[in-house]
This record gives sequence, structure tokens and C-alpha cells, in this order.
Amino acid sequence: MTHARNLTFAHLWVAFIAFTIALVLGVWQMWARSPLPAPFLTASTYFSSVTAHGTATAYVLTTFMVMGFGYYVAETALARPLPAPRWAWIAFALGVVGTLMAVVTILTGRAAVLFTFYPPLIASVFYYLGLVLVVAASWIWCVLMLVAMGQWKRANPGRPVPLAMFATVANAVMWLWTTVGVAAELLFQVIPAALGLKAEMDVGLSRTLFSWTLHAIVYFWLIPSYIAFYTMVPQAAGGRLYSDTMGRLTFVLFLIYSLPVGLHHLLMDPQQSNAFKFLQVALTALVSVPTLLTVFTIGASLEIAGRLRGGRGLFGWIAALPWERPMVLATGLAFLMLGLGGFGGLINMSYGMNAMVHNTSWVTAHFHLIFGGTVVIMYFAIAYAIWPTLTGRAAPSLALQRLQLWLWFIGMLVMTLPWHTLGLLGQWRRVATFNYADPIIAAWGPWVIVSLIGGVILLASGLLFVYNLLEFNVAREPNAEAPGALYATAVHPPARVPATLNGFRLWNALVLVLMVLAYGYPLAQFFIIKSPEALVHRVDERR
Amino acid sequence: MSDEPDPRDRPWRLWASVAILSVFAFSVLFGFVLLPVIQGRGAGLDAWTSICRALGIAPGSPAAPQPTSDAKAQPTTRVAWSAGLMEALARPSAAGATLASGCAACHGRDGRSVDTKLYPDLAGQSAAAIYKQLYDFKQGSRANPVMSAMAQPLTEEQMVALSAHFASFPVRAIAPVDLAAPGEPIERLVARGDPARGIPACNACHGDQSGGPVEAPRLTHQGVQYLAAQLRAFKSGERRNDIYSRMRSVAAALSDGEIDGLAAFYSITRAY
Amino acid sequence: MPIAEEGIVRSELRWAAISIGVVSVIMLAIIYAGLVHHINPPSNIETIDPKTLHLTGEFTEPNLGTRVAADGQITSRIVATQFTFVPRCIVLPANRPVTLRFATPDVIHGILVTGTNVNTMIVPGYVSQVHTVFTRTGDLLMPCHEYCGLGHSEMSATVRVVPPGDFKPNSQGAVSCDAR
Amino acid sequence: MREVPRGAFALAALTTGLLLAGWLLVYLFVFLPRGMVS
Repeated sequence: MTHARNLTFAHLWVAFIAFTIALVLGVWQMWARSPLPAPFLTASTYFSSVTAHGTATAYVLTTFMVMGFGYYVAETALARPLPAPRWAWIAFALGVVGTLMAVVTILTGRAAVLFTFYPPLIASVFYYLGLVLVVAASWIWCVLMLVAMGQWKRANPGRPVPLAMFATVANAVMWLWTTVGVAAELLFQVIPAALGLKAEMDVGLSRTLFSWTLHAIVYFWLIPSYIAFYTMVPQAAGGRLYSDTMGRLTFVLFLIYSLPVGLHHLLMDPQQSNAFKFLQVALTALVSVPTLLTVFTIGASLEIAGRLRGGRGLFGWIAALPWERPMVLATGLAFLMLGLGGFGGLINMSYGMNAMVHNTSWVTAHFHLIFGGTVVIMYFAIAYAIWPTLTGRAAPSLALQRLQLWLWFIGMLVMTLPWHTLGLLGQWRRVATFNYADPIIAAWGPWVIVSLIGGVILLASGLLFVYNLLEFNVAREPNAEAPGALYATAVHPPARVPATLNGFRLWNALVLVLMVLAYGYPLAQFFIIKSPEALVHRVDERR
Repeated sequence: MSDEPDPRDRPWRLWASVAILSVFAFSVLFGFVLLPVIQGRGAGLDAWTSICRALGIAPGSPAAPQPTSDAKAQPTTRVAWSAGLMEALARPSAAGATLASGCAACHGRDGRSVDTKLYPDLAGQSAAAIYKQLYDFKQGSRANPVMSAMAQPLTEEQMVALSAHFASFPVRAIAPVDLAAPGEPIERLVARGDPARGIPACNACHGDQSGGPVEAPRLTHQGVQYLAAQLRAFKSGERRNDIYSRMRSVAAALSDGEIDGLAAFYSITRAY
Repeated sequence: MPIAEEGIVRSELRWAAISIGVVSVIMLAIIYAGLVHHINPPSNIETIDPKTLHLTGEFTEPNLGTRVAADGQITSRIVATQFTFVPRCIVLPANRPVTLRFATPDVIHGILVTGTNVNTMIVPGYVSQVHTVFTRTGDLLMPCHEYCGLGHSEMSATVRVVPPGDFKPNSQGAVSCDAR
Repeated sequence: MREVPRGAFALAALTTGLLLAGWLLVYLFVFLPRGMVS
């Protein structure tokens, strides 16, 4: 561990600071939209808060976590120093400057456009430039990961790339593919409008470009958690990874199928046709296959551990697992939330059925369970696992770590289960104040308060998480394990892996074919039918 | 990179391509052909029409007839917004200054009204708001004995020049007026509106960083009587040039006390 | 000697087959809904210029709300504008095919009708269209469910679904909430 | 670990079956009764 120690430390602290801010804002938002009167509530403060909550979690927490954990994997899995660490620090600086630019513009109330931007609503140009800097930082990280893998492969001809690094590079390749959408929207439509160079915008085109990014970005957030599932959890449970080949295949399937499916975010949009919506729904159905594969492969790996610890009978291995270890506990809770969130997702993606739940709290429950639940709880577990290596001290109290994980799980369920019911009842999204005088909405009040209680539990858990990390600084015993010891070995460690599962040339070609087939006409139509444009509505300057 | 083509790769490459092409073929067969044709038959549409609708080449749903409308256009205002117009309104010009001399008698040389009870302040007002009202006076969508006559001879370019000219002036400094503070219910209407009556916050459209409708005017620095009179005109329907009755639907839900309170609030508020 | 590698790959492939089977059942159910119940998402590639929407015939103020055409087709036209629906209350009959058409002169809006599958985004530049049959009567809530500016929370309308017998259009074929 | 991990297979099959059953229940008893849309 040479360069990566400080890099990972810096990135993860920026990520968790953004996380804590977003958590506090999230709970205030739940209070604001509940029947209980909340302080500081105006439309402007509420929607600025939603923008900050989304930006902090979707852009800052995730990008910095992916980059920080990527540097850690690159050095420990490949067991060689990171190439060009200077560029890694330049990228970090770019990301921090970009984040500050975005945060300042939001706090001055000049960016109430939410983190998914709603053109023709246009915020201050500094908000968008801030996000461009964060994306640019992540692009530098992608190049560093590709270079690190290339160097390792030249130094180890013919040998399979360690699974953790293969997955990290798959994530980087997918991220390079998917940021093309949001980059095109920002550079050609939104930023020129924010600079005042254009007075109108093609809203249909910008929504389609953003949908290109909108699905693969959630897999960009998800893959570090899946790296933990495949490479850290079997080791933590005392077992072996059931199949290394299937692990590689799962990450390749994510790369291929998460990109040409963005239109399932626009199923209710008028400007995209039924035919292409159906095509992308069929491809979306295949996106659930790698997740189901993971459930089985990790289940099998845990069964190996459970049997080794004396688990008997069909499910006896479950009880025999070392649940007192945070990584194992987090995995169990993560899969439970993934099941619930996945159920919500299957209904969201089902073509005409999306009409029942689109833009309701059902969707909010889906992504809080999968991103806020499965992904973030594994971010906690990853942090707990690598903090001893970063600080050189052993974990002071596993009990507090387990409590924090349980609180997060319980808080997430209490918050999101009512949202499923409210979603089916028609509670719509992004609302600052509900009219509880209306009989239909009045019936929602008690459910909203229950989900607020879940939010408060999540806040307690989040603050306990930060406390647990800080507690490492006062811990005394030195860290025992070597960093490399975190990674699991497979039942059959792969001596030779087919070239297709050791590089991305074939998969890039297939992604290109799929993107042309799935997004070709949906994007070209805006230039063929010359769709009318809408006037820019600025939210950042004096009337 | 060290991946030379390896014979054991061929099955992977084969299987991957077959899987993807079969999913694509399945989707094209059902999504592009079978679903539209069968749905179209149920709605009395021929196969070609319903396939074109499903592909998004023709408007309408493949499963239902497309409604028609022969309604005549009866717009409440004839302003036609465009990007070019918005850009022109953002550029003050000399022509505007010369024309503005005609307006000084009531609106003041630099857009500061000589009598805020009767004539609105134009200094620092949104150019789009001034342009729309001038346009409506000329087209008769809004009637006023003096302004209808003043607007009649103006061409569109002149109206744009005038609007850009007055919008370029700094806003008037607030004269200390001993109006009673409007009170919390009024400030709640301004900042949060009233969901029970479906009234959005006034600042959702009239606030500084609101991103509201293009022609929504700035209300600060206007005379109390003028603001109250306009709100009452919207409430009674005497003034009806607001696009899609936005202001009429809000004014109709406001009580007289609230109208006076809101007028007082905006007249003494510098920046909001 | 642990399980042979072929055994592992075989079990994984068997599980992959089951996963694809599960997903195929869902796709078949979707296709069934499409073929038998004619259920589609609300696509409608019909362009209209938002900047001059108020000057058009179809979406001119007097033509908004529910209309019964000469051929009996029931259509309700609603404009979604920053921060109100015009009209704010529409009347529609239950158990009869109706069409709702939406347009926006300014920014993105969206609607859902509580308790029904009526749901669509309203994007400037396009006419949104939903064909449906209301199965339940009563005053249903139709809020704007997409962020459209600071007044988004207060933007809501009512859909009054009445039994077919009570749905009586006037001479011009119009039906409105207060008149009925 | 001599043979195929039947426990993991059963657990995965159980959860996937639950997911599919749940989807069908919502599809039949919540979605379809809400009326045809196209």
C-alpha cells in the first residue's frame, strides 16, 4: 500500500461527509412533507434541499466512493503501486472543486432544478460546471484503472486479471460509455442555455440523452458493492468464492445490459415510441439476470462457509455463518433489501404496468431500498473492512458496527415499506407541502409519519457510522491482517481464463451494436422530425 | 494487450452474439409487428397505420382511433413567444430611448412612475412582461383608455425597443412608507401558497429565482393601490389577458383582505 | 476434492436458465396485457410548438375540458401550465372509452389519476395522450407529478368520474364540473 | 463441499419464486383492475 492509502482515505472522507449532509437534508425533507409543521420550509428551501440531497448522494458520495475503493483495489488486488498517482490527486482536486461549486450554487438558491435537471428549467451555469468537473475527475480515474490493468497484464502475460480489478475496470468502461449521454446533454444543450447563448431547448432530446446515462449510472454505484459480494464476503465468512468465471460473466453482463435500457426511465414520455420502449423493456428484463446470478453464486459461496463451520441440512448453513462479522451481517441485510427493492424494480420495468407507479413513492421506495439500502450498507461494510488497513489500527468495537448496520436496515424498511402503499394510493413525488385537507391526501398522513420515523432511525445510524470511523483514531491495537488478505480465493482458482473474460474488446463491440440498435432511432428522430423547442426558464437570476 | 485470439474464445464470442441477436429479434417481432397489428385490428386501424404509430413515425396509439378537433383559435392574448424575440428583449437599443420620451408623462423619464397609485413603475421590470402588456393593449386583449391609444401606433420592433429600454433601468429605491406590516398569513401565501385552495406561492412565479412563466412581471416597487386594483381586475374577470387564466384562477381564490395584504407586502419589499 | 469445475459451471448455467425463465414469464405477461387488454405506455409522437400553444385551435381556452365529438368519441383536453391545470376539474363517464390529451406551453409536467392506470409525462413540444376506460366513479385526484418549478406542490386537478347515465353533454357536446 | 450447493439453489429458487409470485399478484389484483390504458 503506497499511494493508495492516502488517496482512498481522502476520497472516502469526502464521500462520507457528503453522505452525512445528504442524510440530514433527507430527514428534514421527510419532516417538511409530513403533516407535522417543519421549520425553514418554503418551496425554494425544499427544492434546493432536494437538489442538494440528490447531488450529494448520486454524484459526490458515489463517485468518490467508487474512485477511492478503485484505487484501493488497484493497489491491493494487483499488488503493485498505482501508476501516475499525481494524476489521481489532480482528479481528486478537480472533484472537490466541482463539488464545492455545485454546493455553493445550491446554497445560494440558484440551482433548484434537482439533480436530474428538468430542462427548460435552467440553473446557474456554475452548478453544471461543478458537475462537469466531478465527471471529468471520474474520467481521469477510469484512465488510471485501465492503465493499471494494462501494466499488470503486460507484467503477467496470459494470467487472469484478479476478479476485483477486472470488475473495477468493467465499471470504469461502463462509466465511460454511459457518461456520453449526460456529457452531450450538458455540453450541447444545458450549459449553452445557462450561459445565455441559447434562449430555447429541445426538451425531448435532452430527456433521451439523460436517460442514456440514467440507468448505467445506478450500476456504476452498485458495482463496488458487488465487488465486495464476490471478493470480500466469501473470505470474511471463512469460505471460498463458488465460481470465479461466473463472477467475471456477471460484471460483463452488467456492462452490456445496463447501457441500452435507459428508455425504461421514459416509459411514460410521449416523445418515445411504443416499439423502442418495448425493445428496451425486453433488454431491461435481462438486466435482472446478473443480479439473480449473483444471488445464487454468493449464496453458494456462503453455503461453502456455512458447511465448513458445521452447518447441517438444507438451510442449516445459514445459521452456522459468522453473523457477528460486520461484512457477513451487511451482506445478509443487503440481500434482503435487494429482494424488496428488486421486487419494486420488476414492477417499474413492466412496460404498461409502469403507468401504475411512475413518479409515485413506489419508485422512491425502489431506489432507496437498492441504492440507499443494498449499495450504501455495503459501502459501510467496505469502509469497516478497509479502515484497519488505512489507519493501521484494528477495529475498536465490532458490536457498535453491527448495531449501526442493523439500525440502517431497520430504518430503511420502516421508511420504505409505507412508501410502497402510498405509491399505489397515488402519492406523487417531489412535493414540499401536501394539502392534508384533501380527503384522499389526509389518509396518507399517518403513513408519512411512520416513514419519517424510519428516516430518523437512518439519521441515528448514519451519525453512528461516522462515529465508528472516527473511533479508529483512538483505537490502540495495531491492525493484524495484510491488505491482500481481504480478497477471497475461488473453489477453482482460474489458471487460464478465455481472453474474452480477461479484456473488454469483444464486450465494447457488443455494447456499440446494442446502443446503435436500441438508441439509434430514438435519438435520431429529434433531428428527423425537427421537434419544436421550449423557451429557457432560468431559476438563477432576478426576474 | 496480451490477448491473442484464443481458440477457446470462439464459443464465448458465439454465445454472446447469439444471445443478444435473439433478444433483439424477439423484441422486434413483438414490439414492432405483432403487438401493433393485433391492437390496431381491435381499433379498426389497418396494419400499416398501427405499425407506423408504434414506431413513432405517425402520431397516435396503435390501439385507439386518433381524436380530431375543428375548434377555432380564440386566444386570450396574441403574443407569439420565440427565441429571437427573447434575445431581442435582452438588448437595450437607442431607438428605445427616443420612443420612451412619449411615455415619460406618466411612467417617468427613467421608468419611475410619476404617480404609483395610477401608473406602474417600469424601471427594472422584466422586458418580457412590459412587451406582453404593450402587445395586449395594441391587440385589444387588455383595454385601458390611455394605454390602448398609446400602444395602437407601435410596431413590434418599437415595442421590443421600449420594453428593453425600460427594463435596463435600475429598480427604484423603496421610499419609507408607514404601511402596517402585512403579517404572517400574507408572508405564508407569498412563500408557500395555500395547498388547500390550490394557490401556488406568489414567489413561485413572481419571485427572483423562480423559473416561473416568461411573462410573469416583477411586483416589488409597485404602488399599493395599483397592485390591489390589478388583482381585483383579475378577480372580477375585467382583466383577462393572462395566458390560460393563471392569474384569474389565483385571484378568484383570494379574499379582499388577502388582496390588500399582498399588495402592501410587495409594495414595501425590496428584493424577494 | 471439492466439486468439479464442470459441476460448478453446470449448476450456474442451470440457474441462469431458471432466471431467464422467470424473466420470460414476466415478458409473456406483458405481451398478454398488450395483446388482450391493448395496454401500452402513453406514447404519442405528435409535435406542437409550446411557444404558440395558446394561439392554436385545439388548445385554445374555450376548447379545453371534456368534449363529445360528432362520432361519439369522448375527448378531454387539458393544458398543464406553471402551476395550474386548465380546467382544474373535468368530468368523464365511467365504463366508456375516453381520451385525455395534454399539452404544456412552458416546462415539463406530468399527471397521474389516483386509483387508475392513467399516467403520462407532459413534455413541451409534444401532445400527451392517454386512452382509457375508467372502472370506478367519484372525484379522483390528478396532481402534477413532475417537478415544474417552485409551485409544483400546489399544482393539482380533479377528475370527476360519473356513472354513464349522469354524463350529459350540452348542445356543443361540452361537459364541465360546475355545470353538471 | 462434495456436490452442488443444494441449499443455495433452494434459497435462490425460493426468493425468485416469491418475487415472481408477488409480481403476478400485483399484476392480476392491483394493475389489471385499474383499467386499460394505451
